[in-house]
This record gives sequence, structure tokens and C-alpha cells, in this order.
Amino acid sequence: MLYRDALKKAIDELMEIDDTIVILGEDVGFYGGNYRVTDGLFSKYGEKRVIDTPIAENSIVGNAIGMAFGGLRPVVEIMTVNFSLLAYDQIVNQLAKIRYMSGGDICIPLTIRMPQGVAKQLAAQHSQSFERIFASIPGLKVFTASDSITAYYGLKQAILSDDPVIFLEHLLLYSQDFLFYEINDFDITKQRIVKSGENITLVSCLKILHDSLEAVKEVEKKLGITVEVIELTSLSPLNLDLVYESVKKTKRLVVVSEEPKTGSFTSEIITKVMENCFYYLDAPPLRITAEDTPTPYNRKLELFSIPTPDKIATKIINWGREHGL
Amino acid sequence: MLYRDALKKAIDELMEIDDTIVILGEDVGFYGGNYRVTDGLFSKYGEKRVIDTPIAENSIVGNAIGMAFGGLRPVVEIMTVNFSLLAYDQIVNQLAKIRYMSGGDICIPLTIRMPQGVAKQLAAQHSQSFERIFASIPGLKVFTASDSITAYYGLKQAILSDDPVIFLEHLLLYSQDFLFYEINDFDITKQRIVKSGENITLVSCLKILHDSLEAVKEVEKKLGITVEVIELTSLSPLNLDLVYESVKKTKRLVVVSEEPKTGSFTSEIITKVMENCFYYLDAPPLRITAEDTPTPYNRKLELFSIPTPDKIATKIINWGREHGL
Amino acid sequence: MNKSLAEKFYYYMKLGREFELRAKEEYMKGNIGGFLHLAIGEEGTHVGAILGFGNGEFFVHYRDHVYAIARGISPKLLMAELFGKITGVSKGKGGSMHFYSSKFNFYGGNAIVGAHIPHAVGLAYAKKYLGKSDGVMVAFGDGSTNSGNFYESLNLAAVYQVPLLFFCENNYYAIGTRIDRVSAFKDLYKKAKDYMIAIQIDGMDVFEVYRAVSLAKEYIQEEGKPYFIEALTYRYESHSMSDSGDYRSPRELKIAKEKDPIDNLLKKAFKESLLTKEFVEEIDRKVEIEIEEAVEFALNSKEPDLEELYKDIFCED
Amino acid sequence: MNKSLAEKFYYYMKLGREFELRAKEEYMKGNIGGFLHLAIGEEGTHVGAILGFGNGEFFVHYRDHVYAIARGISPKLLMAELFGKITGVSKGKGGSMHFYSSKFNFYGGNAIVGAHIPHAVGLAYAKKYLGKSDGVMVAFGDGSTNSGNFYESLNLAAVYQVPLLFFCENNYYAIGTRIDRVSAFKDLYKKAKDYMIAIQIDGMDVFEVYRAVSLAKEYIQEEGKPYFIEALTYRYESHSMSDSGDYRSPRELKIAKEKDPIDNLLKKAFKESLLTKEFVEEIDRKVEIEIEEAVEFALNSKEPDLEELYKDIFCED
Ligand SMILES: Cc1ncc(C[n+]2csc(CCOP(=O)(O)OP(=O)(O)O)c2C)c(N)n1
Ligand SMILES: Cc1ncc(C[n+]2csc(CCOP(=O)(O)OP(=O)(O)O)c2C)c(N)n1
Ligand SMILES: [Mg+2]
Ligand SMILES: [Mg+2]
Repeated sequence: MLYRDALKKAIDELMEIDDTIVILGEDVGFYGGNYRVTDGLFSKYGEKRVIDTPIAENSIVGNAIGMAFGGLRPVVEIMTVNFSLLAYDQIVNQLAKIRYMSGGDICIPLTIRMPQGVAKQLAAQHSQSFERIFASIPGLKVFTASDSITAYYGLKQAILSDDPVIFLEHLLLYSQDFLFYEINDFDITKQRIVKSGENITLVSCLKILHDSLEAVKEVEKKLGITVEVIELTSLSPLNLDLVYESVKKTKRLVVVSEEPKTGSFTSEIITKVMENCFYYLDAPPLRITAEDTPTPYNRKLELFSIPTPDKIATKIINWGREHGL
Repeated sequence: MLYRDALKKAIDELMEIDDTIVILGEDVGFYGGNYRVTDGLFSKYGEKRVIDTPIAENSIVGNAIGMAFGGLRPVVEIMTVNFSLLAYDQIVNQLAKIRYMSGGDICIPLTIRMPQGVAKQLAAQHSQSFERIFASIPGLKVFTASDSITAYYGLKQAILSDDPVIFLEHLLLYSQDFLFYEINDFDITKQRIVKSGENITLVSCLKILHDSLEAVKEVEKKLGITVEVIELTSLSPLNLDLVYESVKKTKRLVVVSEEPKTGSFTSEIITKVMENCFYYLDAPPLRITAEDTPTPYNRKLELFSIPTPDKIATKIINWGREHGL
Repeated sequence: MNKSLAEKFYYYMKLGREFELRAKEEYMKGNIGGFLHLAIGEEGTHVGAILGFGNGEFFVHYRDHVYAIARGISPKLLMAELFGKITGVSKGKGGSMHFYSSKFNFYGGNAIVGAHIPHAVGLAYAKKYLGKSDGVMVAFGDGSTNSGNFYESLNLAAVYQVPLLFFCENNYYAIGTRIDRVSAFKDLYKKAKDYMIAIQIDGMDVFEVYRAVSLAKEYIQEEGKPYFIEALTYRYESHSMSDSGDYRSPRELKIAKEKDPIDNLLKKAFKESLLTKEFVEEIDRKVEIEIEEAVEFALNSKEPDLEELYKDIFCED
Repeated sequence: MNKSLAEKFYYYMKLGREFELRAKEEYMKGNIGGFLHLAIGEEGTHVGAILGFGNGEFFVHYRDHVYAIARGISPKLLMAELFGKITGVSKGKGGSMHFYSSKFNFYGGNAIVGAHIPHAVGLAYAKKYLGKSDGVMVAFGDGSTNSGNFYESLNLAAVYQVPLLFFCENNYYAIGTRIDRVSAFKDLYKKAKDYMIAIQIDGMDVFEVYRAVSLAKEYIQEEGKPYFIEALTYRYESHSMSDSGDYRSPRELKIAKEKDPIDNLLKKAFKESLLTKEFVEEIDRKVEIEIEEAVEFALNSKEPDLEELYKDIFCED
């Protein structure tokens, strides 16, 4: 199933049974969604439930908060995460705090879906990844989806949650076809072991998880070892039990992300592992991230600025060799 | 010299010699500044150079960027860091990226000063600390000032820099009186050893640095050891050479901050130290931060949510004992 | 004008004023902390608006005490909130700037200027969608009318055609900056007039405010469309307990106080025999007792337990 | 109308159109990547505006090619930028959406809708402060007029009284959403009219655009005040190279194309003997060569070295 179709299926199935669910965002209605996730929903549910908004991200999120006060369950699409910065006050100062400031009086069952990441030559203002600026805000839940299963089950869980959820997608995944099958007890907050292994624990999410998996094949071949790969489907709440367990076994941690290095959310993963598994580690954790620069337009530079399967493999192999693998 | 007076002195002295420097912000002019940093400058330099703006943070920063294009050197005051979220798009998508996207054509010599932190019962929307959301953006310089010397010399360096600088102050420092003396070779990007010691390296900045120093006295007494205290006056560029050197000597790292724990900038410090000093460390690094909650109004809860000198001391002492001190 | 209305006006305005005067005292004593923004002088605007609007959800910024009182939320719960007690309307977690009570359709108290306006648009949308007809009202200061939040909301309320009353309380100042120095023009209702019906009224006259808001309420209910009122008013106190207020001339203040909304009400009501001296005295006593009880309640209430710090972040924990 | 002006119009409009048609081709071939937003159909608006404005700083959003060409920036530098080459106007780091050349007073290219408008206000402020008199112009789409950035800028330009020309190119669509579905009203100049002089013009007629902008320029220079023009125009292509454009009817497109700005210009200019067939043919040849040279230049230019990734972040390194 295509990733975008999995997302739509989740929304569609829930909208069918619960008419307090509404979608809003730029071009989500008549046009069918910039990445066509909502295509068809406008004619099915009408313009009152599939709401085309002007280009006013701050208000889109602000309006959705008010809708939630009024008994609706809004699903916001921000066209890309880059534009969410215009709504950052509503997200951080309002969405994340109103329940607390009201002493628990008010629930805000609201989901903000948005794609992030480097696509292809979209340049600095359209290529960002922002795990760090959402997952570090108390009061927000932050989920990620790397394939059609996490997209479908994860988005359903987000929409059904009575709390504010930031749901991160990736620009390059929409057109990808992923295996899809039914799961009974999916819980996105539990994280996911994508592949088991013995000698290295690799943690990642979203699109770069796939690049990492590709790299891992090379690493396993070259180093003659096995790598355990864990996907962080939930950055908040951040339950790292699977990671701790794994690291205690493998003794080595690699974190891969598309955020620029300094201050990226990778550092939180590493720090929590240090706090919980310090005496188990046989090597300093390795993080593989984008460079600390804005994203350039030129394709060669762009690729040079982010981790690719090759670069991930090389970095892990070199680091592994340096540290006794 | 009062902290607020040191800031004013820096601005005033530069405005006297360079009339391309202008100040803008809410209530900075006629009213004299919400925390009175700019008091007196309106009558001295006039309303063209000390510009009262409406409550429109996004435009304040956006206008200042344009002023910089036009040959001015604007110094923006955002009343508190909490409101900078309304300008976050201008800060991240514009200020931090235009030079890069223009291939180096355009310089933006712009300083944004703003106070942050928990003051006293200002509640969730007025009590935030945001090192992480600025220092993790490539293209921004981020400085902090903990006393009148860093305030005066640091702000001068920020204003004279041809690059965008976020200058973080703290609400509770304005009225504090600090020793002031002349320094010839001050460079805020080098960080600062506030106190030397042998057994623990403690890293902090802004107001909580002072709480940490108080705690350190207790720690040294109780554990019979000495603590080296390093102030991070520059979060970006993030030069941690002093910290690495110190950790290689002390073998132990503590980072203290007022940000909520998860995803705080403390994790970047710890990760960089892991990357550079892994084999030197005798204990897992300790971070002491605010709790992962919005800040409550009630004073008792508020104090419970942030590190205080007592809590810092207790945590370090317990951790030290646990890890062989 | 009718008698029972005049009586209500007096009761809530007096209660509001005494509540705030006492809050000020308690602040000086250290029983209240943080920012405390008083609406003394603006009671005509606040009470007239709430009573004129009747049911329906209400949003306001941080200067929220008198609105909450007029809404009928017990001064006990409000004073306890100022004292940071667990019995407060927001469990002591919000304080003065964050009064919330969904039971009373009271949605803040918000400390980010202008940021609550889009919430009101969204809630009005939800009500229209759900077929609920009593509309929504959002109050905000002159200072917020220069912000993107304000403008985007005007446009969206008009695009969505939602039953929302925009209520601008123009007290001429945003902290120390006079509105005409930062707004392109000073008749603020003109900012809305191409988007919806927009009028300007005298906010020092509770009767006028009540009348205008009642009519607006009827309009938004019947037409399902937004409406805009600018009420000209004045705050006597400084912006919050921490500013000196020296940016306004004593003369300006004196002129404003000559239009005091409570005095105004009494003058008019006595002239038209809507209120009696006895009634007023009775109310004054009742208010005194209520305030006394509120403070006692607040004083005697417990502080939140420490574990409250971690509660109320999420619905699902 | 004079001859040399008509000649210039034709030259730049033709150059602009051919540049974009070729860019489209090169995009299909894979020589250009990312988003490519074409202004085909809008040349009358873009060329008329730039030539009418003369000197003075100019800001625009991502649909920036024709403006840059009319400004006189060499098509070589622009094509090289689209190709991501180091010889490009932004060293290949910006691409189509980020043309910058301070030498030509050309400030973007910006990919965040509306975010460049406050920059223009600030720059106009700086010029007024420094006593420079040639003003600033900012172009933006209909889509941005619903945003806070836009509104705050109207207010601030009026408060500061800066010499700034707001130039709204209303092509009726923001990606796939028609303006009247998301704006309270569709005559967008009305959004500005209480803040400054605001007019609406036919953007398909380069003469009219030129005339209106020239007059506006005079006004802002002489009065030192802002001015607002809404130009009604149309883009023939889809929003960017990635959308299908199926949200507009073929009929609507056909009607728009009947007003094609280049055809329009030729018709008028021939009738009034401002242009000759020979001149037009000569220009066509010249343009063909220029475009060819631009592509060759772009093709033959070097890509940035890898270390360029780390350069141009800060002035001081
Ligand atoms: C977005 C934002 N910027 C700045 C502030 C600081 N601030 C608090 S109140 C205020 C003035 C608001 O004035 P107005 O809207 O007229 O309301 P009033 O206080 O007069 O009732 C300012 C600037 C804030 N709370 N939020
Ligand atoms: C703040 C922001 N939100 C959303 C987008 C995505 N986006 C790019 S162009 C566009 C439409 C803009 O339309 P308009 O302003 O009319 O300009 P036009 O494309 O018609 O020239 C949108 C929504 C963006 N770039 N920036
Ligand atoms: Mg006011
Ligand atoms: Mg358009």
C-alpha cells in the first residue's frame, strides 16, 4: 500500500464513523492535498468537514484548537513542517499548555500532520527536519511514520488520542509502496524493533531509517556482525526501554537522523542511553546526522549535507573498526 | 554595576559612535523598556533610532532583517523569549538562512536580545527557557550573559558582529548588581572558566549558573572535593574545548540548565563530551534541569519544577557518592 | 432600561471592583504572585459585555477577573486561583492570567497577546457545524489589533461566516505605548468594517455596552455571521502590578475617572429610579462579605500537592 | 506611450517568456531540479512593474525569474542558478526560488509565502532614515494577503510612513485554491485602502502596469508614504512543475490567454506604430541567442566544490 494511501485510509475510516472529525489545511479540500493524502475526501465529506484554509498557518492551528474546545476532533495538515514555524506560538504556547494551565479542565484532541525532510533540491526553506523543536516541548505527543503500517495505525492512534499529537511524515515516503498487513495490538508509543541483531544498536526513524537499513546490510557484510535496528515511532512520550535493553546486549549505539547535528534530537537519545546504560557501553555512541548548515539547492551539495546509505555504512564501519569490531 | 545597566551601557556606547545602530521593540522607547534596559535612550537618540513597535513580533524581526539589508545595524528587543515564538519563522526561515541562500551576497548584522527563564509565578506561557530552539539552528549565533561583564562585553560583541545573534538574558538578573571591571581581550565565543577545580566539571549558563555556584560550595564541603565551573557564554558557535580539557582532568561532568529535561540543550553538551572524552569519564554525566512539564503558577510547584541551589547540591552529592566520590 | 438589569450591573461591577481592590492588597501582602492585571475602570465594559452576551462561550486575554466574576464564577474559586491554591478555578496552576472554566463556557485568560482570537474563530466554527446557536464572544485589547492573529481571524470569521462577536476593549494603551503611536489609525473598529458589521461604543457606560452587545448577539445568532464592537474604556491602574504608570498624565487619568462606570451607573439609575440607596447599601454589604469569604476560602485552602506538578499535562497518562 | 519603452517591454517580456519556456524544457531533461514556478502569462505584470519602478530595492516571492530578467540580471547568471552552478546568481545554493543580487537591488526570491513583506517595510524604513529616496517595492501573490505577515506590514508601513510600494499580483489562485474561497472579499486592494492609497489595475496590459507603477513611484518618493497596487493577472502554467493544474477549467484558461500580455503589447504597439515587424524579428533572434548562451553558460559552468557547503553561513567565520 502506498504510504499516502495508508494515511488517507486512516483518516477516511475514522471520518466515516465519527463526524466530529474534521480536516483542515491549505489545499486539502477541492485540490486534494498538496501531496494528495486527502484526495477524494472533499467530495465524500463536503467542505464543512474538509476545510480549505488560506495561507495562515498560525490561524490554522489556532482555529483547530478552538474547534477542539467546541467538541470537534480536528486533523490539521500543515503543507510541510517548514511552515509550521509560523504556527509555533500556537503549538508551543497554546496547544501544549492549555490543558495544564486550566488545571486539567480542557482536553484538546488535535492532530497536526506534516511532512518533513530533504526531498530533492527544494533548498534551505523547504528541506528541514524538526524532531527537536516538537519533542522537547512538554505537553505535546510526537509520533513518526516510516511506512504504511505506522502511517495507518499510527495516524489512527494520533487522531483517536484525546491529546495534542504532532504527526511527522516524510516528503519522500508518500509515493512509496510498503507491505501492509493487519496488526491487532499496535501501539505507536512502544517503538519498534525493525530488525534484530547482536553487535550494534541502531536507532532511527522516518525516511532515513530505510537508508540506515540499506547501510546495515553493507555494515554486516563488511564487519561480519549483526545490527539491531530500532525505529522510534514515538519521540514523545519517549520510551526507550527497547533501546536500553538492546544496548545492554550489543554494547554499542548508533543514532541516525536527518536533523543537523548540533542540538538534534539524536543527542537526547544518546544522553538517555548514557544515563541508563553507561557501564554497558564499549564505545562512544555514534551519531550520523545532517551537517550543521542550511540545505543547499545544488544536488551534489544537498546529498553531501545529509546522510546517505553509503555514508552511513562507511561511518559505522570506520567507527566499528576503531572501537574493536 | 546592575546587569540592566551593563546592557544599556553597551547599547548606548555603540549608538553614540555609530548612527546606523537602531533599537526596536515593544515599549523600548517612550516607556523605557519593560525591564528598563533602554530607559533614557529614547530621549537621547529620538524615535527614529529607538523605535516603539506594535505587538507584532513576527514583523519586528522581519522589519529588522529588512533594515539590515538597507545598511542599518538593528538591535531588537523581544520583551521575553516566550513571544519570540511568534517570530520563529522569521528567525529560522529568514534570519538564519538568507545569507546562505544568497550565496553569501547578503550580510545581516542583527541582534535579538531577550530575557528568558522562570521568574516568579508568571505561569506556563511566561516562564520558558529556549536554548535548544535557537542553538540548534544553523546560521544563528547564540550568546548568553550571566553577569554584568558578559552582558556588557557580550552584547557589544553581538551588536558589532556582522552576523545574526540571538542574545539570551535572564529575567531575574536585571536587578542584580555584579562586579564590573575592564577586560581587554574578551571574546564571548571562548566560554569562561568561572571557577577551577579538580574532581567534577560543571557546565551551565545564565541565572542557573549562580545557583550552581552556590550549590558547588555545599558539594565541595560535603564531598571534600573541588568542582570546576564553566560558563557557556556562546551556545553557537559551540566551542567546548575548555570543557573537554576540564573533563579529561576531572573525569566527571555535570550540566545544569533551566530547560525542561527531554531534548534540552544539555543533551548536546553531554553528547559532544561523550564523543570527545568517552574514555576519560569515570561516571555517567549528570544533568540537572527543569522537569518535563509546563511551568505551574503556584510558587511551591514552580520551585519544585526547576533546579534550586539545594536540589542541585543534593543531586550532585548523591550522584558523586554513587560514583566513587 | 429595567430595574433588575440595573441591579445586576451594580452587583457585578461592585463585586468586580472590590475583588480587584482586594487582590491588589493581597498582592502587596505577598499572598498573590506573578503578574496581576487589574481592570479597575473597565467594569462597565466587562460586565456589560458578559451580561449582554448571555450564554455562549467567552474568550479573553489576561485581564480576566471581572469578566469571570460577571460570568458567575464564584469569587472564591477565583481568589483561590490568585493565591495558587488547589481549590482555584485552574487548580492554582494558571494564576491570574489563566482563569478557565469550561463549565461556565469560560476559556481563559491567555497571556499571549492576540493568540486566543483564532481559538474563538475555531470554536464558533465548531458550534455552527454542530448546530449550536448561542455564539461565541472574544474580548481583546487595542494592542492586539496590530497583530497577525487579529487580522487572520477577521478574515477567517468572515470566510467561514461564523457566529462570533469580536469585542475590542480599547483602553488606549498597550503597557506604556499609546495605540495611536503604533496603529495606522485610532478608530479600531475600522480595521474590521470591510469584513463584518463593526461599531464603536462608549465602554464607560454599562447600559450602552449591554445594549450593543445584546443586539450583536441577536445578529450573530440570527445571521450566523461575525460582528465587531470596539468599546472605548480606560484602566485606572498601571498595566500590571509591576509598572509605574508614569506614561499617562494625571490630567488624562482624572478626565477618565470622571466617567467612572460605577458612578455613572449610579447616577443614571438613581435618576431613573432603577436603584435605591437601600439596595446599593445592601449590595455593598453583600459584596464585602463575599470578598471576605473569598479571601478566607483562598487562605484556608490547600496548596497543590507536589505530585500535581506532573498531572494535567495529558488527558491520557 | 513612447517607442523606446515599447521596445523595452517587448524585449524583456519576450526574454522572460523564452527563458521560462526553456527552463521548463531543461527541467524535464533533469538539468533543473526542485520547485520551478513559472510566470508565463504574467509577464505584463512583472516587466511593467520593474520598468515602471526604475531604481530602488525590489522584493518578491519564489515566482521571480521574469522580475530578475527585467531588472537586468543576466539570464546566464539566472539559468546557471537554476542549474545549481557556482556561477549562478546565488552560487547554486538558492535555486529558482532564491534569486538574490544586492548589486541589482534584488532581494529574493523567498519561499515562505508572505514572509518577505516585513523585510521590505524594514528596508524602506532604513532608506528613509538614511535619506535615500528611491523607495522600495515588494511583490507578492493573492495568497499572501490572508496572512499576518501581510497585514502587520500594511499597518507598519502606514505607521512608519515609509516609501514602499506594495504590489499584489492577483492571479486568483494560491496553488489549487481560488482566492475567493479563502479571502473575505476578492478585490484585494480593499484590504489596504484604509492604510494607504490603494488601486486595482489590469496586469495583462504592460502599459497600464508601467503607468500605474511609475505614478506610484513618484508618489512614494515625493510623499515618503506607502502605496498599494493590485494587478489582476493570470498564470498559464500549473503552480509549479509538480501540479496538474486540473483545478482550473480549460475555458477559464482560454479566456485568460485571449488577453496574453505579449500579444496585447504587439497589437497595441503595431497599431500605434511603436514597434515594427523588423524590430520584433530582430529581438526574437537576439532573445533566442541570449537564451542559448544562457543555457550553454549554465551547462558549461562548474558545480560548487563540496566545501561550498560550509561557506556563506556567516560573514565572520
Ligand atoms: C505576543 C505577546 N507580545 C508581548 C506581550 C507582552 N504584553 C503583555 S500585555 C501587553 C499589552 C497588551 O495591550 P492590550 O492588548 O491593549 O491589552 P490591555 O493590557 O490594555 O488590556 C504586552 C505587550 C505578550 N503578552 N504577548
Ligand atoms: C507560509 C507558507 N505556507 C505555505 C506555503 C506553500 N505554498 C507555496 S506557494 C503557495 C501559494 C501561494 O499563492 P500566491 O501567494 O497567490 O502566489 P502565486 O503562487 O499565485 O504566485 C503555497 C500555499 C509556503 N511556501 N509558505
Ligand atoms: Mg490596551
Ligand atoms: Mg496567486
